Amino acid sequence: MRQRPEGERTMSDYSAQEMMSVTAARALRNDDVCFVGIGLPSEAANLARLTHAPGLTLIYESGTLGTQPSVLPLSIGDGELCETALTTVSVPEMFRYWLQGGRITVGFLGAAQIDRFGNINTTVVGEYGDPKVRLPGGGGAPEIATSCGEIFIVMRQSKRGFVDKIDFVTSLGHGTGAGDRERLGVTTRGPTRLMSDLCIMTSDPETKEFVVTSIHPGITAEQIVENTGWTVRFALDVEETPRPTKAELAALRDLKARTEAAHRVPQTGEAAE
Amino acid sequence: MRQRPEGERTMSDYSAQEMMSVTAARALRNDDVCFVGIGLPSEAANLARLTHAPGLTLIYESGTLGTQPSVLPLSIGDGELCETALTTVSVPEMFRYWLQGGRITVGFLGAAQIDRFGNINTTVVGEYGDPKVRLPGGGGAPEIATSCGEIFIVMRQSKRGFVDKIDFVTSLGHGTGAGDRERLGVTTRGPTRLMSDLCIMTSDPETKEFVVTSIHPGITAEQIVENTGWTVRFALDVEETPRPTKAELAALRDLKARTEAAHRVPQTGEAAE
Amino acid sequence: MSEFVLLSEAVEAVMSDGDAVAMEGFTHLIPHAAGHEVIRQGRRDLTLIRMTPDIIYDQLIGMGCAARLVFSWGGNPGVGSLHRFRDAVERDWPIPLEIEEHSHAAMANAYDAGAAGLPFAVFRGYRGAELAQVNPAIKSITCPYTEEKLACVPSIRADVAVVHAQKANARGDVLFEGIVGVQKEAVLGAKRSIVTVEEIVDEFEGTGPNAVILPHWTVGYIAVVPGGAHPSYAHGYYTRDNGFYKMWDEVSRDRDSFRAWIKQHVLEGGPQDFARHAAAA
Amino acid sequence: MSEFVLLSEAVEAVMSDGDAVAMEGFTHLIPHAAGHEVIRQGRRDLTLIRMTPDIIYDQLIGMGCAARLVFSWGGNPGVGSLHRFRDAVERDWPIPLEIEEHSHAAMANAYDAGAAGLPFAVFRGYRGAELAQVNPAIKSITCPYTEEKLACVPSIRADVAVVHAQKANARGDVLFEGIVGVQKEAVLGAKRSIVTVEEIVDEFEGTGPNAVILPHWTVGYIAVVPGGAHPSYAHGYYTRDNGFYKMWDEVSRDRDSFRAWIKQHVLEGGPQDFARHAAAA
Repeated sequence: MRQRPEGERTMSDYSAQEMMSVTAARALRNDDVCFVGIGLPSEAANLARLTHAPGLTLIYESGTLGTQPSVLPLSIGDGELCETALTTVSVPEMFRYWLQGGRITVGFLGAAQIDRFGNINTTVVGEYGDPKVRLPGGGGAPEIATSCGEIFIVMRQSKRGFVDKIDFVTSLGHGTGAGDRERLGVTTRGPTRLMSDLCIMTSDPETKEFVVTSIHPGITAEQIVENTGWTVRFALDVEETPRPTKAELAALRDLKARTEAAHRVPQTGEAAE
Repeated sequence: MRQRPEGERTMSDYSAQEMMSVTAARALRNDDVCFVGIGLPSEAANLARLTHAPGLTLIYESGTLGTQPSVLPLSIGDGELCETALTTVSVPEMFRYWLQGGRITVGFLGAAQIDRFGNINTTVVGEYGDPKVRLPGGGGAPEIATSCGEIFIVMRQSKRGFVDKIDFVTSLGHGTGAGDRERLGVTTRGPTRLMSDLCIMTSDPETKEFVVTSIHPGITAEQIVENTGWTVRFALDVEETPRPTKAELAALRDLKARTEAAHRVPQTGEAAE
Repeated sequence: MSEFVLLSEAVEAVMSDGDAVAMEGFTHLIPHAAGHEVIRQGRRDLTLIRMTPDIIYDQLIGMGCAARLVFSWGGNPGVGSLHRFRDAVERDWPIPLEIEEHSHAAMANAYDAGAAGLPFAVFRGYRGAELAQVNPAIKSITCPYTEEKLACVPSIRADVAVVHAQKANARGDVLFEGIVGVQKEAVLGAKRSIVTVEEIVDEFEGTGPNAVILPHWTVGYIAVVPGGAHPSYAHGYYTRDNGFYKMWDEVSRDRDSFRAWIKQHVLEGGPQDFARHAAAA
Repeated sequence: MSEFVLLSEAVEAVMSDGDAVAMEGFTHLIPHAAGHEVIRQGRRDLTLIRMTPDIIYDQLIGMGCAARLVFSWGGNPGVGSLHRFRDAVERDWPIPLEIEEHSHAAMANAYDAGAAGLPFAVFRGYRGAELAQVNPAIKSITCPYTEEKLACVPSIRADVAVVHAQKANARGDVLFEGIVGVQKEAVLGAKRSIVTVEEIVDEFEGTGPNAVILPHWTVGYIAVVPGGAHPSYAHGYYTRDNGFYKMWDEVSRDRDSFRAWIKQHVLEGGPQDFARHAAAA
């Protein structure tokens, strides 16, 4: 997914994007073993590791176990992921022994489209056989969604992304509601939290529907309703999300500055080949 | 299997055991990839590598690919096998990618009992559920017998080992004769040659029965008949096996001397723990 | 038994129109130089197999080499869409592209099963995933012990595997290290193979803890192409040219700029150009 | 999450009478010290799982710890029979031993499937082999694509895996190298695990090209037992005590000499003895 320009929703001293990343990072615990998707999940997971969760284990599907990159990888298999990993395994081993083996506590995913039950589409907009927009596809997500202990989702909130009905179920969330995962033989918890640039949603223990449990500072309930394609529900005791701390912001900005410097397009005129 | 003391069948300037090892070694070609059983097969395979087949690739089921030990290993996983290997893989990978993957041209096996069709017993003497002698079992052999391009067998010839009916089919040879392997869905050639201390037997292309095609110098057809538990057949044009050359004998004796020195029980009195 | 040849000779020798071809490399060690050679030799009607058909397959698809794509994630990593892939799927340009789409878990298992000489792979996957409804290759199988229903897919056993590695030795053994992906499985599962390497060495020394070695008797043709993975990278030799991936987004958006780029850099180029590109990255 | 404890504490914490226990090590890195601790603690009714139940299991069987053995090759490598194993199977001494017998390929695949979280393993095996007729755990399954009939076995997922490794670091990550066998699979497939190690190091440095690392979050208890694999060996630390294997043939032939040996070296010994034995080997 293309990201909107930074600062679009800038607040007093941090951007909405920063609020989202910080909030997403906080969801991870020090002893989690996290299967990390590229992009926003990777940013959040690395921020967690650099702040409150130094013991967090990061796993990228390229085979790197316990990796500690100093900058955010552009791809799922950047060289630094391997260089800083505890160990690197083959891709079949990654998916067989590590993901399917049930050793991952959290799968951290993004999405193009999501519905109220955390089902994810990253395959097509339109019909599968006659797509309006052909997206990259599922990659690791279909089995991440069912094999990890639970799923966290981070994505920017908009009516286009948060839809009443996704065009294609790339990765199972809670299906059509409570009991669907069990009926499909899935024993993991599925999507439990969604962190956006507006709020935190939590999967309702009864209905499995995402409900807003925390609203970011300066955001109104109306903004959330306007940017959600389904009739969004709010918890009775909605909280205000704590603002990013100075330390969180500093760590995130350092990480992004290092990343930008490392990935800058060389200024050699023609990028050859 | 315990081996009889060396030199029991000593001839002019070499032993029957040496004749067997040299003959077995000659069966291997320079470009073979050989899955090596411990004991006599290992002796023959290493002798081949040290004489006419320096390009021979040796594989032991412990995971060592392209190993070049300077002494014969006592076990299938001696440290030197790993130290001198091109690469070492896990045991599951060995059996999955390398053996089952169909990459091995020759499986080199020994046996406790064998029948005229090259079926092998290394499991029990007597009834499986009430064994007279419980042997170690199949180990890698059942799948070596069906996954390698062809099977060579080396074993000392005796009525006790070369039997009319083996007590247990640990590893498939040609079953009850031509067509059995195909009926079982096996596409490899199975046992093609058997090298003993008396002769070379070759699997008859029509009947698949082992027939004597070469007799070692100084051995009579009667001796072979006496030491075979089935009514053994001889090819029309039985040859005399060429005697070991000086170079072959020297290489074999060097190898065995090095091996004996390396594996000698330490003379520290009590072998502790 | 491996044989050292020129890249052009290797492609001529092993790849025919209509072949199923797996050019692998999971972000790392992607055989770009070999992909260009396939374009230059004008192969047609290929079934292209690859977990992550990124730029290398975008180029082959845009040049009409592929009739069919077997894949699990088709994007420009960290950048966005593959425009030539999308143009083929969405608008049949330059020719229609049939797709067989999987998840990574399915393809990783299918490569594993291919290397293991099995006809199919069993895994716990596709539960609640709609791909299982649109891809008839995805079936299910019941565990004879627990009655659990599991997914299965056909194993991947390509006609030709094409990979890039760091080193070969004089005997033709091949060494990969760093992120090793599914290249070993792709080669072991394939009927024939081409390996491009950075260099030939006497001995494999100082190899890292997750080195993968393919013995010479499992490898087909080896061609020395320094820089042959560019704009991907070769661990220990050169880094990923992230700028190129971003640049490709612009070049490939437009059919004409894409063709102009291919003409200049592929049709009028050759494997000897890659060392320079990799050095500049 | 791994925890450093004494070997006796580890065995007490994770192993109960009746457990299915896989002590693995393919010739190399066999956890002998841990096996002795199990004998000292007098565990009973164990199901012992191991591809190559050599001396370590001969000792456990001879002391009556095992009710059942799952195995694929039961001999004294390079020497001959396992006399205690034979005495149990042939003459029910000291107690009857039920056996579930497989081929190496079957058990290697079963460990692989266990590590992969699958309930069963599919492989091309047991064709024409009589074990398939005497072991009801061996079944067959038909490929949904090719109709080929393949063998299958239940995966191995022990209650407790026990292995020996060269090193742990302070965080409790574990490193094996040399011949790595099926230890990774045994640990990943098991509910609980004990790892004995030669030493604790700050960093894993200079590791060989086929090192296997188990992250701390996959390992249960770690006990430092230098020499803990003797008379097996630890690549880079000490060599195989071939003399011991030959000596065992004599000691274990006779029930009384076996029991005397166990009394002296196991019941009245401890893990601290192993460093000395390994150094003398």
